[in-house]
Amino acid sequence: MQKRTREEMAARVARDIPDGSYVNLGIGLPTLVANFLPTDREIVLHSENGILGMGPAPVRGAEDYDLTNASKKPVTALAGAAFFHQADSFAMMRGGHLDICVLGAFQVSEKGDLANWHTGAPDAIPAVGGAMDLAIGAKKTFVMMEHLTKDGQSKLVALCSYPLTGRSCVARVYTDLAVVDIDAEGFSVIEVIPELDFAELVRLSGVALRDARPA
Amino acid sequence: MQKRTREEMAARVARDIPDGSYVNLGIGLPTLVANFLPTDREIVLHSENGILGMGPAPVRGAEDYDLTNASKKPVTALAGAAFFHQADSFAMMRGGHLDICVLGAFQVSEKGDLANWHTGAPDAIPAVGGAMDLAIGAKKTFVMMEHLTKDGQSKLVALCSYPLTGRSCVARVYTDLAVVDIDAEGFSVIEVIPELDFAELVRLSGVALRDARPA
Amino acid sequence: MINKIAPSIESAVADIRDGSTVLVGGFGNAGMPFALIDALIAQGAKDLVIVSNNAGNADHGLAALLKTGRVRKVVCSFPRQVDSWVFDSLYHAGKIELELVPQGNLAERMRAAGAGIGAFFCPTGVGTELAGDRETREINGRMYVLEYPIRGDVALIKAHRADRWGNLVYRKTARNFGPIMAMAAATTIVEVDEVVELGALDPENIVTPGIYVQRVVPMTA
Amino acid sequence: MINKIAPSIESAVADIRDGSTVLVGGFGNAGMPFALIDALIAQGAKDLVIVSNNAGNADHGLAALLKTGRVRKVVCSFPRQVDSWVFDSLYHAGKIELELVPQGNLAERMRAAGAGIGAFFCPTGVGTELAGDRETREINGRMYVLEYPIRGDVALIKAHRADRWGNLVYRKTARNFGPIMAMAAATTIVEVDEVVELGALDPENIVTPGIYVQRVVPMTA
Repeated sequence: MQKRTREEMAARVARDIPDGSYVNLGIGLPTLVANFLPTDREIVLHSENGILGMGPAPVRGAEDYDLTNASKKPVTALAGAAFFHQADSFAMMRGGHLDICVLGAFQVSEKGDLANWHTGAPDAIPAVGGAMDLAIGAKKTFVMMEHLTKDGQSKLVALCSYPLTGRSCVARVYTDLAVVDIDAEGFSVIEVIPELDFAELVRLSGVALRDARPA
Repeated sequence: MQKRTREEMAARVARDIPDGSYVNLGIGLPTLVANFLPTDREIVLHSENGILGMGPAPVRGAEDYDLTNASKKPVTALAGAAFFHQADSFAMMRGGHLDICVLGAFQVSEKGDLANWHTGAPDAIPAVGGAMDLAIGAKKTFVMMEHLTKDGQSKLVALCSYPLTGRSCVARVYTDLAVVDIDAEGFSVIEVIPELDFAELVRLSGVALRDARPA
Repeated sequence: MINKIAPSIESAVADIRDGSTVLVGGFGNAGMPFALIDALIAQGAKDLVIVSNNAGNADHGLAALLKTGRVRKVVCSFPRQVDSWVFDSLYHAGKIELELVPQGNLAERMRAAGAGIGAFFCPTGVGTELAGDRETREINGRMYVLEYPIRGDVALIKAHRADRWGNLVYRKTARNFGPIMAMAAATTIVEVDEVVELGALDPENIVTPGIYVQRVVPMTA
Repeated sequence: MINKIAPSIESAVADIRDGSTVLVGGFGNAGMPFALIDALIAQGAKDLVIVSNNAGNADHGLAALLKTGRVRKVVCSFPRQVDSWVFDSLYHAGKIELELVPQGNLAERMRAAGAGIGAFFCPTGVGTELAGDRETREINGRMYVLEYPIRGDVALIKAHRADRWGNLVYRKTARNFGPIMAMAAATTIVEVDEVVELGALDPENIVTPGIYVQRVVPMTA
């Protein structure tokens, strides 16, 4: 079984982002999606530190450390970009104006609960940033993550064991094995990678999954 | 007895506005204060429709109807002026950033309650604008009004009979007869016009007044 | 490609439905979207709730819309003006409903709608009849009234310049309610003096980012 | 005459008292007021509460201030970073208190302080441990948590240009928390790349009006 690579996952997410969307790509894995946005679509990227219309990393030597993304890495501003302060930036997110945000996750529950900010380990220093605002703010919250932890535990769960980032907020999960929608009835699989059959996906996931793949 | 004219009242208020103050002058009588601000002081005028650093009326022919004051009359912008939207403008007021606002009034009570937006007459169309925001927002709210109504009723009252604009918000009242501070103990007169003795002021006012004039 | 420039003003307002709540920009005439209001009159939607600072001046703009009898209710801070005769006569005839809101509450309630705030404790209006029977609370020794967001189905606003992404800049105090109405409405329609190339507006100076704008109608067309 | 340009950076921070709540601008290093922080370190105030998005990077700026041991508590959204070793070791040693606040709540709570809002029902953090035991309420079918303003005794921020009235413009994403911290603090002190003549900043483009600024420290002096 050939799992999807990080790049293949990113490309798969990118395919589902319509022309004209306002999108926030969370730190970590989701950042990769920017590299795969179809060039025939105009998609406006939001970064919560205060920019709409964020462009790619600058060429070497052209870095401006007053123009960074949420990971504090230098970026560029496209024609049409706008800068704004933090309350205005989060108003965009919390007010439901972003079409899509893509977040990484530790766990997603069948109710759409998201856990991605804290492992809950007693000695870990917690850090949340804009994750909780993003999770509940966008019109659609997509999650992009490996399907299983390093030791084979499913990250799709009946109930999150890690501290929550947001409740009932995830609309769709893209993993290295499948694409899974979440609605009132729980997980519903709309795509599985080749070479993996549905029964095996269910076994690996250890949660109830409906088969909603197009015939 | 020579009552203070409207201009004299305005000049008297202007005298009490320190250099460097941020000030909102309400519509009506308080607008006159702008004409009497001492020229050796730099005072920044706020108008709630979205400007700090408002200047005087333009010369004839130079009117710009995109640059108006709260009375919708053309004004100018001084060097150092800034424009902003309504939520930002009222944040300045409600957040306690203005040093002084000067408002007209129908009545002021000994507790500092202000009535200036509505006579309560059943057929009158009520209109409030920014009066309630101004009344409670500035660090100090000054009132500027005639001491008596046209039929001789005192506008300083024990309890307002007109609908309130704000509670316990007036710090000082400038009338055509006196200057009156308001504190926890009620009205305290700090100035009376010449030719009017204190007893007569009390009689005209019909409320308890302390004599707090400098010896 | 993103192109929010509407093909015509008629198309820009075509889908405004009967019963809509319409946020209308302007402080008096400054920032009033006259062309969009005329287009709305021609379009014919009725039973409207209008949220605006004033209730119309003279016989044009908002006053002309009121005169059609298609406005059920006005939510505003200052209806009574020397030239508000259209509103005045409708009001006295009992033909229009008025909800009077202090100007700062009007602004902050629309901003709250745009920013996802569920409700807020507000210092303005405490102890006045405009607080009605709303919930009050003492916080840190000060009294507040609980105020709720005002959302619009549509906002009609005026700006100075726009690009095809819908980024806006305004002109002087005509900015007034434009930026917050754009945040608070599901569909924001803007009339502008001029459309400029994408990138011509300095990203430092954009007042309303295009995310809040759905349709732009140039007045130079 | 209004002249907010401070005679020296030392004089600008001289009256910051022990026990103050200090809002410190910046998102990582962008917008971080390094010179003002160094001046605060030299000034010596202790027992401080710092409100900032992060808890310091490497050994300079906010990290250097933490290292002095004069910070009692940090209120921030994202302390843990690859180069936050100063905070990390203080935290693990139990020598500093942390209040973790979602970034949007941090921003909105400071904005609320500046705007006179007593408290607000906030959509972020509902059902998470960061909501703690705060009051919750369902409004229009959605759950909210009640959040309170964050006020500063002092804000230390960085801007790009200022005039003698304290009007400010920023540079790109270094704007971040500057404008809202300026609103939320009793005394706002700004370091700027450049001071320009009064009137040189276009009134359409001023981001922080001078009313929110008490002292300006030019870095070019």
